[in-house]
Amino acid sequence: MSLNIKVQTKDQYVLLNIEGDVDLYSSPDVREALLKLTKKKTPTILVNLEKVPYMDSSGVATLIEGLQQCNKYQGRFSLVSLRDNVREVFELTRLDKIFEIHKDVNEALANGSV
Amino acid sequence: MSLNIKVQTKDQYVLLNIEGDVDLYSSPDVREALLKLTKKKTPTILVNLEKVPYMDSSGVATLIEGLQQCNKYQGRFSLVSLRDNVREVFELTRLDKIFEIHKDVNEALANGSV
Amino acid sequence: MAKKIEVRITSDPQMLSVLRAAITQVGQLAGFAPMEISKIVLAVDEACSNIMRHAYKGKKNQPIIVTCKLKPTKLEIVMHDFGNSVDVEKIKSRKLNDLRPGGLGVHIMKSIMDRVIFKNGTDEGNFLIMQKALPKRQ
Amino acid sequence: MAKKIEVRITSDPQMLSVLRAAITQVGQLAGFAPMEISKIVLAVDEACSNIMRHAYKGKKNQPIIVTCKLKPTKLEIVMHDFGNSVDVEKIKSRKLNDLRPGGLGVHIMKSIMDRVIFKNGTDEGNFLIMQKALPKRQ
Ligand SMILES: Nc1ncnc2c1ncn2[C@@H]1O[C@H](COP(=O)(O)OP(=O)(O)O)[C@@H](O)[C@H]1O
Ligand SMILES: Nc1ncnc2c1ncn2[C@@H]1O[C@H](COP(=O)(O)OP(=O)(O)O)[C@@H](O)[C@H]1O
Repeated sequence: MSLNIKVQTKDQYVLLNIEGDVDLYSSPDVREALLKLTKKKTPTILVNLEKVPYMDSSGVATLIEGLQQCNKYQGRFSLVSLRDNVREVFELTRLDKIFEIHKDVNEALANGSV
Repeated sequence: MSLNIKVQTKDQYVLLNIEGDVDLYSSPDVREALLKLTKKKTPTILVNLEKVPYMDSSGVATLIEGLQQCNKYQGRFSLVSLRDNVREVFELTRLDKIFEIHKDVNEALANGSV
Repeated sequence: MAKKIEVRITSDPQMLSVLRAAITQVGQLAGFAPMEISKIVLAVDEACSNIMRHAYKGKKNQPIIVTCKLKPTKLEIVMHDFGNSVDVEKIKSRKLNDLRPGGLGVHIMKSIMDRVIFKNGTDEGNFLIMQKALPKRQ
Repeated sequence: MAKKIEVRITSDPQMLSVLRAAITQVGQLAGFAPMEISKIVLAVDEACSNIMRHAYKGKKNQPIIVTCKLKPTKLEIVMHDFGNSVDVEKIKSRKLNDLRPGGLGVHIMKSIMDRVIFKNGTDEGNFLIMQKALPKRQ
């Protein structure tokens, strides 16, 4: 029912694993978890959306906020493992141009300045 | 949306593969497929419920009819690969005592007088 | 402060899949475990199928109103139709050892839900009230 | 002979999952492909979230009525609420290159549905009508 959020701290990055639908009801939980990381100026945040079957604009808005906070301290903020329909939300809003999006964690690590 | 029904004729048995929810809307399709087999006095009918996520009493009633037709010519009628919640419908109605139910085709073949 | 969700469909068997999807989510909101949810969905589907077959005798464009109320200690689901009203005494499940196709729906509903109450032939139509206690919170 | 399905929820964000499940099935009945269904679900979810946030300003126990009509050539979904009515002219999406959280919902709805019509402040409340042509039958 409610969202399951797990933070995994690795050597070179922090992985934020979200499990469940991100909508008007659940996005405040994502916001809280994200802002906790940006407050600590976490240098690299990878948001794992593998287990997110659904996201609406309130979820997207929350991620924009995370990205902006991260940009303030020149951190890296990347989305990984989006399902097709979640990716579509980013495409519909043309935010796929603004977010760094990778097909999985490995691609994010290979491509980024981690 | 609508049901997908495939009949596989093997050497020793006929496998009726049903895919989709079996309810008041779709059970007539199952009935038609089953009666086609019983009319031909198919000696061994295995009904594969592996891809049936849901069945209600109209589906169960249809299977009772198939079983009864099959009994008339001393054929064998067996249900295989039921999901837990579909199995539950048979238990709630105590029909698990009346049907031959196996966990998969192999178990049905090993245990039966095929 | 009960939460309330209402689904209004027509008496077309194609609509059952819509109802089941909604009830599945209601069961989740109520906090039931997956197997319990699928049983509650079954009970509602059986009740609705009976309205389609018996109260509306197969006519497809008649209204069925399903109201779900999430009360503090129980989930209540009320089915409301305006069809043929049968004497409540006559609505009963057959003996289970009488093997014939049919006569299973009422038995299923009663074995899944804590209470199943028919109020047929009122001025506003027929009502079927089903209640089930919410699972205990851990 | 349009098929009609109505879902009535309260303005509680928890209800969105129930609505999405029902709309998913409606999309299947209408014959849309999976990706199209998930976009239609998104459009309805956005419209409903906006009613919760803007028309009802976060109050959780206000009524929202979602009516789906399967017409011969199109799916029509009407959202009906009794909340605060905003001048239709003011309901518009922001420019997409203005990067800030928010202002995406109306843009999403309009890019998914063929028609999105706001009828706000009528005697019976606010209406939002969304239409999408059915996929061609093979
Ligand atoms: N909603 C209803 N309206 C009128 N009669 C009903 C309704 N539900 C059940 N009945 C009556 O109760 C009987 C038992 O119902 P049920 O156990 O579902 O088995 P079945 O419908 O297969 O006969 C039905 O045959 C019917 O006569
Ligand atoms: N149902 C509604 N009732 C009242 N105002 C609305 C409604 N939907 C949208 N609006 C107005 O239109 C604006 C744009 O909506 P939207 O694109 O969903 O972005 P957001 O809601 O994030 O601001 C909102 O900020 C609001 O002022």
